[in-house]
Amino acid sequence: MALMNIFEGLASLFFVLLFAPLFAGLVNKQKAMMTGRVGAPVWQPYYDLFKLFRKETIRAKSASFISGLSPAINFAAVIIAASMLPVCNAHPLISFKGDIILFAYILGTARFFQILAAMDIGSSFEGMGASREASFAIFVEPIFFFTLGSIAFITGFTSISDIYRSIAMDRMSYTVFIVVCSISFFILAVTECSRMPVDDPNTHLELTMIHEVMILDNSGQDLFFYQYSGNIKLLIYIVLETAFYYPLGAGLTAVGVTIFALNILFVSFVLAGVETVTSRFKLKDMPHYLLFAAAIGILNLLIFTFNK
Amino acid sequence: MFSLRDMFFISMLIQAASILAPVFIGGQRRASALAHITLVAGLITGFISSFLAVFFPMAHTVGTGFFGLPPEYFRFDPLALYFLCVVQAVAIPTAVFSYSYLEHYIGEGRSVKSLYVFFAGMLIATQMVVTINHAIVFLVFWEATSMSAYLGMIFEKEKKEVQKGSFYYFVMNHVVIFLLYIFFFILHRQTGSWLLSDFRVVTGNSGLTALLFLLALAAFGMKAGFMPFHFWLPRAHPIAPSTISAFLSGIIIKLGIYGLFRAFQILSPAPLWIGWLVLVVSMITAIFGVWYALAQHDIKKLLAYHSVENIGIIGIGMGIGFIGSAYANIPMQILGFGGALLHVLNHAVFKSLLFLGSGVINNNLGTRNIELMGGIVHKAGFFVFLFLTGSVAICGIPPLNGFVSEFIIFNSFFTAARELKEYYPLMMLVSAVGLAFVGGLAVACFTKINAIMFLGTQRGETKPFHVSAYDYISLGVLALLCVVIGFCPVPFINAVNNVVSGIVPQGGAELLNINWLYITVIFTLFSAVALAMYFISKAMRKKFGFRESDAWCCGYNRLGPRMQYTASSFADQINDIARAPLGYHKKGRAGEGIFPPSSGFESHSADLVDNRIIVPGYKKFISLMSAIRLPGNTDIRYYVAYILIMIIVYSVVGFLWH
Amino acid sequence: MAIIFSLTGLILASGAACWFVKDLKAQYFISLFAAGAHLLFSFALFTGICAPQLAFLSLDPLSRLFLIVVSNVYFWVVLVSYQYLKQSTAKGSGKKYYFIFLNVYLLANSAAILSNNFAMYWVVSEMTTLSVAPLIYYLRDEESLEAMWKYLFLVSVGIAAVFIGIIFLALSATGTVVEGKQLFFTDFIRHAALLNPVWLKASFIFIFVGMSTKIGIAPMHSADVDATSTSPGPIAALMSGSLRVTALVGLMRILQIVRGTSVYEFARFIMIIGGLLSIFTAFVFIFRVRNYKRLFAYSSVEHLGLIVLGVATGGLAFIGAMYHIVYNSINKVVIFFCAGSINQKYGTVDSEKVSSLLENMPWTGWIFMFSFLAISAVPPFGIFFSELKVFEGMLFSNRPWVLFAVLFFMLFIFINMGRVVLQMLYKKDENSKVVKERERVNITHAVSLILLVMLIALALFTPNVLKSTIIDIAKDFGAAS
Amino acid sequence: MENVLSILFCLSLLYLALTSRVKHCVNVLQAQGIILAVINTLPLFHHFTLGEIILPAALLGIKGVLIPFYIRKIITDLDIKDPIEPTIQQFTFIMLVITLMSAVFVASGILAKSTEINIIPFASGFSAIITGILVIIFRKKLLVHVMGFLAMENGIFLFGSAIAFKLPVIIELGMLLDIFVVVFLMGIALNKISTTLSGFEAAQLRRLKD
Repeated sequence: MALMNIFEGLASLFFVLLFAPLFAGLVNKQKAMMTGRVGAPVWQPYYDLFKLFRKETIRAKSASFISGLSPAINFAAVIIAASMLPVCNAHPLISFKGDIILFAYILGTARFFQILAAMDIGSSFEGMGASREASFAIFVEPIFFFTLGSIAFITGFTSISDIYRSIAMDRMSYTVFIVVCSISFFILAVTECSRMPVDDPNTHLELTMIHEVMILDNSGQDLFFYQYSGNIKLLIYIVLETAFYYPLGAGLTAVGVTIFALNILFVSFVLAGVETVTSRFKLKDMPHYLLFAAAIGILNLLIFTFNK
Repeated sequence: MFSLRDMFFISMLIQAASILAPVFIGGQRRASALAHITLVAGLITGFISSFLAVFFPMAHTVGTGFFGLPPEYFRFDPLALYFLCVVQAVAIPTAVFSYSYLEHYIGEGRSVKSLYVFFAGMLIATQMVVTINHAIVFLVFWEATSMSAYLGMIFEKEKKEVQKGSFYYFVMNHVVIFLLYIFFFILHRQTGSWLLSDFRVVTGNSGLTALLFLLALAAFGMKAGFMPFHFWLPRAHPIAPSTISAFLSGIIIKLGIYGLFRAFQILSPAPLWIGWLVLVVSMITAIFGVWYALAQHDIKKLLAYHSVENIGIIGIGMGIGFIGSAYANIPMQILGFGGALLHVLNHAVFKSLLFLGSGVINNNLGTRNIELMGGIVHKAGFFVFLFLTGSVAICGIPPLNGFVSEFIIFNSFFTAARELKEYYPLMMLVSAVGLAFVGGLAVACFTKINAIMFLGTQRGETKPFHVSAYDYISLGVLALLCVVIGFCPVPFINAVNNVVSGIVPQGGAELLNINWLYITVIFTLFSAVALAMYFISKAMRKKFGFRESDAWCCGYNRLGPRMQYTASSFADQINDIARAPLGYHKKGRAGEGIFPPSSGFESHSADLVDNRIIVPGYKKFISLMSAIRLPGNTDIRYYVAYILIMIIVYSVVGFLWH
Repeated sequence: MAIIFSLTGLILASGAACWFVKDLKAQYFISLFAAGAHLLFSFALFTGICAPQLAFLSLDPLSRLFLIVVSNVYFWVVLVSYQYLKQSTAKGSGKKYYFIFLNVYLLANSAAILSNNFAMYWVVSEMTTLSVAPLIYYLRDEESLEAMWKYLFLVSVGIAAVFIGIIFLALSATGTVVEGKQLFFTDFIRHAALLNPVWLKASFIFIFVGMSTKIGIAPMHSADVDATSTSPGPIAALMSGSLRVTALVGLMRILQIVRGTSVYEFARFIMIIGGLLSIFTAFVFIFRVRNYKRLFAYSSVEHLGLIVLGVATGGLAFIGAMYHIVYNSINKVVIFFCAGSINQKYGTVDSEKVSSLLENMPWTGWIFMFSFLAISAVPPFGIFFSELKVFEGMLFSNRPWVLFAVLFFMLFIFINMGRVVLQMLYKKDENSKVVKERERVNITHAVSLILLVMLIALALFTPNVLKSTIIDIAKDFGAAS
Repeated sequence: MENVLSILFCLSLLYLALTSRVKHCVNVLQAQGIILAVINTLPLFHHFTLGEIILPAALLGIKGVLIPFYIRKIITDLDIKDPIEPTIQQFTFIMLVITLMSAVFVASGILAKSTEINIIPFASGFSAIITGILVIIFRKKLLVHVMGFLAMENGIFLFGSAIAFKLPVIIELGMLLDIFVVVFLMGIALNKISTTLSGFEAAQLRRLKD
């Protein structure tokens, strides 16, 4: 049994590692199609990553060891986070009581080093990005706890996979609760993964970038790790988002896997759709947007708690 | 076979002997060396015994008294031993650091003997405070700790800010001692004994228990720096010499926590509302502590506010424990108190690391304003690495020790929600969100200071940066402790569990039941992956080429130090959210027109309690008091008239007296 | 018997010798010898080594304790006097009469403390005022003249009020066995229950108010503050450390009589009013005092107020107050020595003109600092322990609110005193007039250090004889538990 | 006889309150001193002892002769002007004194019921005390303060003689001596004050303040 669990976990991890760039490509492709372009092939992220891996690394003169350390730590953190994912309701590699906290915090570690690495250059562009990242990040963990954490507090389960397993859409109020949670979580995912309307991944103006500007001076393997971690992170959040709907039938059976895949596709579609129809918010308004997400979570929770 | 007590007393004697060195030896350097060697030897002696006692608990012999103090005046229960161990663990690196720190002053030609004497006195008195069992003697050593810290603090007394800051500390101590008087008097009256271990409150007297709890909270809370009593920390810490401020922040404010634990032992179970009070106050303390920190530019002031934050986190754990005790819920108490206790150790370790680091920076650059720093990483990479370790730890992010204690506190939230049901899940969720928010702000804050101080290039004039071997040793030991507790928490958890079972006698295995092996494995895995990736990319760089160039700046290629992002700008967006409570205000001038004049931006934060309540309140009070005039305070006729008046007044009183 | 007469003779002779011998140093040694002899005598008396029996002398624990307190203060003051006079630049005949009046002072004080008779107490008590007045006028300047006038006048009026009180006391004895006899304390105490309460009450009021001028209980404290703040350091120490103690004896005596009667509660009440008023006055005035000697004079008002409060509260507070008398007098001596030295060096009593003491006068500065800490009740100095007892006693008395008021006032007294003192110690030197020469250790520093050590030692290793004496006093006042 | 003298004493007090000339005050004091001496001599008519004549003699010597003489000397030496310089209207002052005096007499009458006291000397003495204090409070000249103080002391002596209470002669003498020394010192101080501060008014002693 334990061996089986480990196997499932490893498989999930590999799934995430393997398909992360594909998912990013998928979203981009859909986005392009929605805006009436042909767009790059869905495999494009793989090509990019492969190319980056083989490129010469150029670093700023003012960079220090942080610049070298940060991509590796980022990547490691993302991998640890990925191994806690209940992909398709499978048993994750890492699952223990309280791993929800570890999940939130290990991404914090990644963020910590990424911000540092951005500031490492001493350029004001990176500083801008880092500052924005830091200020949005303070809302990320609270929202995370308002969504996924609220379920944990209600059900008493503290492991991500257990939390998702406990979700059952048998009662109306609970279903509504879960749906609103998932919406809130979607906003979180958008923020965390620097997608529209928080951040425009395709912008070309340094002054308006957030995530992109932080890695402005990275190239070669450093950039490879950043990009790859970014892709993985996106998939992680998407999997967590879809996991709210596992009760619809996702599981380690043929049907279950199909449902899971459809789920993922659907979310990618929504993501692309949102990115197409919205424009980026003003940076000043961003905290309000995030607070809005938090407020949804709180309201939802209040309604749920007192509606018994 | 000698007992723990003997070891302790021997160590105290050795440490006390170290004070003799500066008194009897003329040369500053020789005196300093000898004194520090003796001090460290004494501390290590003590540490070995307390370490063994904490980590390998066994029955202790009752042992002997000390210096005329009878044996029952000392108390070596797990709580005392734990705090003793924490104190000594931090004191050793601080003492090592103190040596090179004093060297620096000796180099400047200052007399440092007094500083050493007060430093050593502070260490000794602190160790006594946590082991003393007699209320009056406790007060004596409590005050001795405070006073020696105060006297050390005024080392650079000619500076105005030193005078002000130390005075805050001075007054705060006086208030605390007044409150403690009353606290102990009442307990003494209740039991007729002065021994802390004998103190009891008659069960059922809830009014008295509440009163005592409030007194303890006010007194110990003020020492610890809970809001709104935190105002003295950001005033007092920046101005003290780094050895003092490291110890002050790492240990002395924990004496407040120690006192709260003792108070709880005496008064338990806590009333429910006390638990909630502690929890809410701690939450506010934690959030605003870190937020205020974010708005600071003075490195030591910033760290002082972080101490406030961490005291808040410790308080959150205690609050959960108190609530647990009100419900007689064992798991909550164990997790809450356990988290708080472990965080006491953790905070002591990383906060002293950071304060000592700030001392090194201050000595080298001669400023505490982080806006003037930058680029230190290119001069002292390893030093930055050590400081960074402390920063990661204090943010509570994996894989270092800060995470472990916060993890326990999060677990206590979950436990509370699970065990108590009702509206608790909601409340605990809010608490968890608050704690997460604190974590996010801490990340922002520490990325800010690390980035601004160390990375990029030096702002202002360039100075050589020298870190002595002693600095490396002391910082290294502390950083290592951060890593060890983070990666291998089990022995520490065992120790804490042992202490907690002293506070919660019913006992329980909640702390041990957390799967700590997972943490160890995951952290190892995490570091392994990170290292592997680091080396892979290194190898790839060799393979595919590597070069350095100027940073990208939209084609502009004369990026100067002044163009770097500043701390004010970095934190502006976050501070802007809470402008009112932070007293956050900025002055900015944007250049406009074709030939813009020079533009600038600065931001300041004014502590709400300090600047809105204490300073104006005190001023108002003074003017009010100055307005009171006894007529004719200078005229002899009035003097005589007072005699007549008082005779008449007293006669009237006497006439009306029944 | 013989020992007392010979001691009196010795002091008189010493005073007379000072009159005839013109050399200051010789006067100093003669007076020092007398002071030493007196200290030995009081010590012997205190420890019970010698116990003379004289009808008109009271040798109960109270007298013995107060005598050693006064004698102790006096001895150290004489010891440092020569050094002070040598450095003093006072003009006029101040130095000439200094030691003569000191000797008279000693005699008068000892007589006042040991007297067993109200009338005699009154006479010698007035004599202490008379002997100290010229000493206040030592500096021969306008301020000291004014202070001397005020002190002399006010205390004389006050002591006249005491006399009225004494007459009332005599009246209260009408129709009892005590009537017509000499005004012996012991008689009155023994037959206290027989006394007429109305007259006794009046008597207490008059004695309390009259004595307040000398003890420094508000609002009759002004002259005391004026005098203490303008007199030279050693004399200020003497006034703060011993003269007030002597005056306290009178109050204690009448309280001892009143204790056994129905007036006791009333007496306690007005003493509490007086004590609180004193602390309150110190609290109010300390907000604007810039003259540091005045500051400590107010501190004396505060502490004497606390002592009166402790005595009035009774029980543990009474015992605390007794300890407080001992510690406070020692502490005040050190403080006023320092203030005197500072005054000599800087030539000003304005605290804002004194700066960087720790640099300019490291010895005095540090001693000053520690004496300030001591008076602020920082352990291990004695005041801490005595205040602790007083506070505890107050908290569990029937008037716990007194404690809260006292703590509130004392906190702000501490804050304001701290502001001034620390500012003097630390503030960067802007006063270039001060001669920047390394301060050398002199006898004042040595004495101050000895006294500080004494202050700690007495607290940490309280001699049994002190303990038992205080317990005995408490028993006499019905305050022993 | 004692009562008659006491009433005389009271009248002298009224005059003290009424007069606006310093020299008259001295005269009043002298008269009071003599009255006191006479009152203290009265018991000797019944029962004469040599030892007890010392006290009246000393009273007469010190209060009746020495002190007035000394004060007069001060007045001439320092050239003190004659007006006493009151701070309130004389009329008000007199009313105040008379009111308080009546109050004292009434109070003494009440008190005498419970205790055996000689009302008139007692009340006169007490009146003197109050008048003395009032004189101090409401006069500017320092010398007049001294005289007020002396009136107080005189009152106390009268007061003391009103009760059946005998103190040892030595103590009574000590008191007299004390009073003399006080006055003597005050005289010296006044002398100094006139040279250093060039004035004799209480308002000039205002240097000591917070």
